Amino acid sequence: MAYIEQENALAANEAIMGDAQPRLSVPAPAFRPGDRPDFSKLGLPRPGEHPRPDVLVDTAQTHELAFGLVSVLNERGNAEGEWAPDISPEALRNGLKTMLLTRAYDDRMLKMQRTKRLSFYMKCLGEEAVAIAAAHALDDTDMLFPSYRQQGALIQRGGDIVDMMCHCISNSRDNLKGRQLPVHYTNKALNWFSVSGNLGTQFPQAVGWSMASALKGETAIACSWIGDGTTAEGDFHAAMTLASTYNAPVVLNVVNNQCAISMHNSISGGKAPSFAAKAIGYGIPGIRVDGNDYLAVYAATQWAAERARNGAGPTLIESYTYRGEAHSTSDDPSKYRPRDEYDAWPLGDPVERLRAHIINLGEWTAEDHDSWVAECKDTVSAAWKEAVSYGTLEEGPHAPIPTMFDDVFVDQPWQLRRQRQELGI
Amino acid sequence: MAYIEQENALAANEAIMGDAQPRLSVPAPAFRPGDRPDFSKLGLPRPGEHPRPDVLVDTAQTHELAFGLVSVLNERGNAEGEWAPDISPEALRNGLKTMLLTRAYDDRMLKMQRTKRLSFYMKCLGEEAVAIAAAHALDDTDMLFPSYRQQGALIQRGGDIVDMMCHCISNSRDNLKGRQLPVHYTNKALNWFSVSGNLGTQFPQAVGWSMASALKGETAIACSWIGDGTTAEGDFHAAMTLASTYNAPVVLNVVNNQCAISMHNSISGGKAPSFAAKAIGYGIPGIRVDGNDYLAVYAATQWAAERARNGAGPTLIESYTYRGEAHSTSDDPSKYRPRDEYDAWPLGDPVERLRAHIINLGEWTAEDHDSWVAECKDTVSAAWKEAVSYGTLEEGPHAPIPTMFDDVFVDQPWQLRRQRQELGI
Amino acid sequence: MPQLNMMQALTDAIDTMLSQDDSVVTFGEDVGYFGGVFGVTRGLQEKYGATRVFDAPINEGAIIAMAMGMATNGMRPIAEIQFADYIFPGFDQIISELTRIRYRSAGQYTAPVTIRTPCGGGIYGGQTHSMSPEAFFTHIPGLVVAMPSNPYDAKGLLIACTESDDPALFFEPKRLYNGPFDGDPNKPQPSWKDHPKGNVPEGHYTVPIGVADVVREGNDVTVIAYGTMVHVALAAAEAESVDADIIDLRTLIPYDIETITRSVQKTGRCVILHEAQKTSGFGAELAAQIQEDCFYHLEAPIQRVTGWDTPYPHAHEWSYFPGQSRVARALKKTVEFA
Amino acid sequence: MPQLNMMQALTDAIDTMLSQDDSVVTFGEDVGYFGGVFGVTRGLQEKYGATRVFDAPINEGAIIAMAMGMATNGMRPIAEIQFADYIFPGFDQIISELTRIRYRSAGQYTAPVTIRTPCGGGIYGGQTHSMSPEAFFTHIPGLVVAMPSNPYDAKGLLIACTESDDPALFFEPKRLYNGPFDGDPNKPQPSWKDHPKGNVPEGHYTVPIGVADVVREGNDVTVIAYGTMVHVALAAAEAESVDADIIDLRTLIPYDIETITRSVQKTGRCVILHEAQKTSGFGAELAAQIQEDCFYHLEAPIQRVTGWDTPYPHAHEWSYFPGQSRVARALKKTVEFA
Ligand SMILES: Cc1ncc(C[n+]2csc(CCOP(=O)(O)OP(=O)(O)O)c2C)c(N)n1
Ligand SMILES: Cc1ncc(C[n+]2csc(CCOP(=O)(O)OP(=O)(O)O)c2C)c(N)n1
Ligand SMILES: [Mg+2]
Ligand SMILES: [Mg+2]
Repeated sequence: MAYIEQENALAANEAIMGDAQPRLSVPAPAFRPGDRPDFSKLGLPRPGEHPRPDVLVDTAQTHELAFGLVSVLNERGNAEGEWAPDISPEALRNGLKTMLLTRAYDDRMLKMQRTKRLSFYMKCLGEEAVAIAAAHALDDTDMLFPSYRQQGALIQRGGDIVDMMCHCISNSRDNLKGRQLPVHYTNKALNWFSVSGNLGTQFPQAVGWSMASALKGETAIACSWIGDGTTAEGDFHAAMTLASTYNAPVVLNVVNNQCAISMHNSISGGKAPSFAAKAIGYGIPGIRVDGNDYLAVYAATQWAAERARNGAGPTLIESYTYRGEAHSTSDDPSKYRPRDEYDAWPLGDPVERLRAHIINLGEWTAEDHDSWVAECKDTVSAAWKEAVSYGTLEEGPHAPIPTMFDDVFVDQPWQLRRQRQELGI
Repeated sequence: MAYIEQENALAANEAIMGDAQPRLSVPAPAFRPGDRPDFSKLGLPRPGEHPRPDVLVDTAQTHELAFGLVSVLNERGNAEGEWAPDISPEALRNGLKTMLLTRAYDDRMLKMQRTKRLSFYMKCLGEEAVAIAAAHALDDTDMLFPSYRQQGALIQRGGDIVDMMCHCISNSRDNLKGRQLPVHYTNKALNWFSVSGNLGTQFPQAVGWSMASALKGETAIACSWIGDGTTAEGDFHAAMTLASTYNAPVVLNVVNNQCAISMHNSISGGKAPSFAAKAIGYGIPGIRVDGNDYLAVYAATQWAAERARNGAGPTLIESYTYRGEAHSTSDDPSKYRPRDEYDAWPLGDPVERLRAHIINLGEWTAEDHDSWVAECKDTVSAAWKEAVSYGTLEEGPHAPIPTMFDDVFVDQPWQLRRQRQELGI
Repeated sequence: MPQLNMMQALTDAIDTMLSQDDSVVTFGEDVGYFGGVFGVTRGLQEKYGATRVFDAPINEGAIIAMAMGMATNGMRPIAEIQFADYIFPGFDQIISELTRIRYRSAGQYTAPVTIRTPCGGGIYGGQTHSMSPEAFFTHIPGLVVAMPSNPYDAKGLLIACTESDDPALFFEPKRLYNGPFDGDPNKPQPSWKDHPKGNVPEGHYTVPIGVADVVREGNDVTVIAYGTMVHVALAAAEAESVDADIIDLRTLIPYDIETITRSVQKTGRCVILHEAQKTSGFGAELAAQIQEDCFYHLEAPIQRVTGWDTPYPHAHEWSYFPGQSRVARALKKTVEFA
Repeated sequence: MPQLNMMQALTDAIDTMLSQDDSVVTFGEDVGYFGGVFGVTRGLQEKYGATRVFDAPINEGAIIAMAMGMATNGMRPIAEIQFADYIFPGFDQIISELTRIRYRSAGQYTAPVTIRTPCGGGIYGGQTHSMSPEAFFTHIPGLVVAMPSNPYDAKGLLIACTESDDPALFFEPKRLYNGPFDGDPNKPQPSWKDHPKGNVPEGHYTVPIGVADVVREGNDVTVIAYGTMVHVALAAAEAESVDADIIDLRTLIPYDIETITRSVQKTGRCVILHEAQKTSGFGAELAAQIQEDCFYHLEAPIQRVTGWDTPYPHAHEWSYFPGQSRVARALKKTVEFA
């Protein structure tokens, strides 16, 4: 996959080209535990480099965007180029605050999982901007079809931290009645779809949802996210094909955080120049964006949403980022990648980069930042105290056991009624 | 899909771009029954226009080939440009003869189906070169994973016409013991895989087969064909992903005959600039070739095969052609396309085009042609007489009924033994 | 009342739904301009336009996912899968998504999708145009599974499925499209013209989900069948003059346990028929439940007469199909068992 | 003999096959460098190289199709599906291709592919990490379906499946990976350390496909179980001191009908256990066949103790799991039935 990873992937095997005979290549990442990660050869385009085409541009004119990298914030935290969006200081602060709150929430939940209060948890460290800036650029009536790593978008939508915790510990207040694994949030009131444990299935569903919106003459669009690894699933192709055929008003995101659990993105991405480039073969604009750049993600999403709302159909956005934490609490990344690889990652920390920008604008100070970080810590501690007061996974109370038999069908058929009786409830 | 079809597809709906709101587009073909088909606006590249890159060229340098059309034979039947392959007159004549024999076979089998001697049949009229020139460019040890419309490749490989007929009428000589629908040939001795009724499934299997070949250090590669409509299946994406990731020595063909039963290729292809362009997003070379040009199909396949054999991995070839006949004997195309659309098709007849070329070379005459056509007619008549002498679907004899229970497992488990007894055999 | 064949009855049902409810749309491979390879949606695109009746890409998973996405946004899609043999690329969207969204979202999202698909053999379709895969779907919580045996039920059940807020899989025994085929391929193809169940009322009516139909009253043995096998059962009972109580299940999930137990407790004997392969077929579920609920009443082992545990062969189609003679033999054996 | 847990026994089996047969390769999601999310292939890539033990794209259909393509070209792939819940994107390649190629090619092509996949609940995995979907696969002609209940059988059966020329689906009850879990989540996790079946011989040996194992001899009731439920059955029979004849099926297709009928004809009573949902579960097939083969001997209705007909819930996992008390109740009820 792209840039040095690919060369290294190939280098990691015997040379391929010009061999006397067919030779299998099994891609490998540039760096494994013990290696010194060095991304200096990555050679990414400079911030501001890409022109921003008109939102109704002919798809054929957009190919450049799929091979490059749309980036706005430079080293010094200033916004450069045509993609620099026009966002009020107030809104920028909210974006930063939401990222920090999400991070504080993640930290707390991870700690609680370590002390066995949760059965499972998944952080989004380093990927906060990918979800939050996108949700920020959309309307609240647009439907989000997230994977399990966009909790930031739920918080951006106004998701209540206590409710989210109650779901994660399956207590009496869990709006999913204890049926779902932690982080598989559903929140229809906030136009947030139901997170599925099955990878990629929500991608074509988002297309269908957006088609219904268009059929009904409504202006709401759909937005979905999958990971780099998930692009290999048939549902990615299903979604892209449907979106292309029907000109569906949908924003399809690939969060390229470089890996899928232990697998480097070159396993699912193969020799593809980028994930965004997959859009070309569907006649859909593909944009690769700096996923750690809040302004770039916002700008690309806004471009795609405006295009969709104006009848010009779907866009595929690849957010180029890095998974800062373990895949989940069941994972130990030190087994397959260098411990310090995240520090070496050249696109930095989305929080630090936006922070620097707002400070440059004179709209934020180190003190503001520290006090907000402290406030977030208090918020999540208080929220946790309240959440556990409604019960925990281990001790309960949970949703009443008989609810286990509800919602399978609209009306309980005799089989479920009998089974419920067999359970003596 | 590409060229005027797409504009028409959009034109067929209310305008899309710049609408005040999202608007669903359901593509439609340029022409329906009653319309006068006119492909003059198709604006295809001229024969000889495309340069032929070195077979080991970096994939990134091949994008042009995916948007264009590699064509060799011009209006006058002369070969033009770098792609013009070096084929002996003898081999050219064999190619032409094989196309004519295939056509005679198809004609005979269709007639026999009309008189109810077959349960079902599928012709490949107009698509003979797509299969035959490709098989011609490959080695006999290369494994073919065809769809149901590449019977020409089986004949090119030396498939016995009588055996093929015996399969199609499920008689006592059917090598598939009457288990398969007609035209679902299997012939391991000729390195021809088993035609599946399920669309697209063979595409990723071909990749796996070719990987095994590479793992074993063998030089045989795999070659597979699917139709334009089938590219929408998840298995297309599976095959392309596997081929890209593992650098598999495989030639993947999309036979774009403009339609899928009644559906125009813009339903499965959407707004894609071409089917070949889908390769770009996988880092695989994509070549769109004039599928009615024997020399062009041969040249593209040879290029891809040589690339694969030299360790440079997979190629996707789109053969741009036209389905000259009904989808199958269960279909009536006059219900959904103009009766005379095939005559209006600008890329002509692969047989006539190759015929003109060999005649220009002074290696073939009108008389040769007519006598070979007559010979083919006799061959298939004689073959049919022999085939029915081994039984027919209606009257039998078929494979003995008990064989129905064989080959489900290596050894018949008790369930099948009991069922066989229940049938009293 | 008009006399319709099963295809016309289905067209009528979809037409009725399209005209009465704007949220209904229908799509699938060749479903639009062409009207489907069996003609079930013929004329509907012309009548309702290309955005309510349209072609879909050849990707069964995409078709079901699109339907589900639309359904969670207020639509009631009727999706066609061209042949039941080709539903499996969409199996994951059905089992992991369509049938779970209500449960996993605790009722916040529902997906009232109806999937129509022709099933069954007897048309020399070979192993990929003949499958009866219903059993797989009866093991999926949250999915209504229906299979009518005649035009009247076909229209009423399809309307009921479309109006239901549960996702439904609607199997159409393609051998019955043109007439009440009774398993004898040598007789001239029967027609719905002069069949009472070919009498299909105009406009809206429903056949309730979960309610079986006793198509023949009898006392000596209960026969449970659905789809094509209902007509085979009737013919076999007639031919052998067995006094059979014949139940047309109509809905497989949820199946009508009251009607079944009432009958078996009356007859004390039971034969179950289906065209699908035997092992782990739906007949297994029925037999297992009946022996549990009617243990005291059973005077003979419950027999299953089914297709064999092999793919559906082409040339030997009529040796595979569980025809009248095999059914008759099982009826006699069961009635005479002592 | 080394004492191994089930994961180690499986690694040992794959290692044995990789070392003795160059045509064996293994791949799947995270299977390569990392060694699998449950560590079953840990160390094997280092030992055999990246072209025999490797990662695969996240596309279960692609994994199975790749395996099948390789198998038709002389290899014996062992493919891992990370969780049984995620096998469905590959369902079409299994039912339409992998299990049919021998039949439809009349034996010209065969696909000796073994698919390994962890199944079952009890790890708070919620509805997408807990499924037991075996029943779906027992309805597919041409597929061997196996599920071991201990390390010894796991190694021997996996080797047998890999060496078999039939495609095989090999389920690994993940709750047993670390010990013979008996259904009681409140007891400390038991270990294979001091369990006789944790004694796993080095090198090559096989446990025959299609042969069940009677893990407890008894006279009052036959219990048929597989995977985790074998240990639940043993514990329940112990606790209630029911004199049960307990059969560990080990292979579901083809299942060992002789051992089953011998036992049921001895005891006259039968209880069937599985973790999967009840309706159309594999217990249905077993009950249907047993009531047919043992009608005269049955003194009580065959009971099925199973998971409920709902997705596997997260918080109520132990109300869903068919634990000792439910099994014990069914045993008593069946033994006391008159
Ligand atoms: C259909 C399916 N297959 C496999 C899995 C197991 N699984 C869960 S997450 C994951 C990796 C996904 O990687 P990616 O798409 O890159 O998303 P990321 O975790 O990096 O955000 C896998 C293989 C699954 N949940 N669903
Ligand atoms: C999985 C699957 N879905 C649907 C079908 C039914 N079907 C058979 S051929 C066909 C059209 C295929 O069109 P295309 O791929 O363009 O190939 P062509 O017939 O044009 O050569 C369809 C939908 C099938 N055989 N398999
Ligand atoms: Mg990732
Ligand atoms: Mg086509």
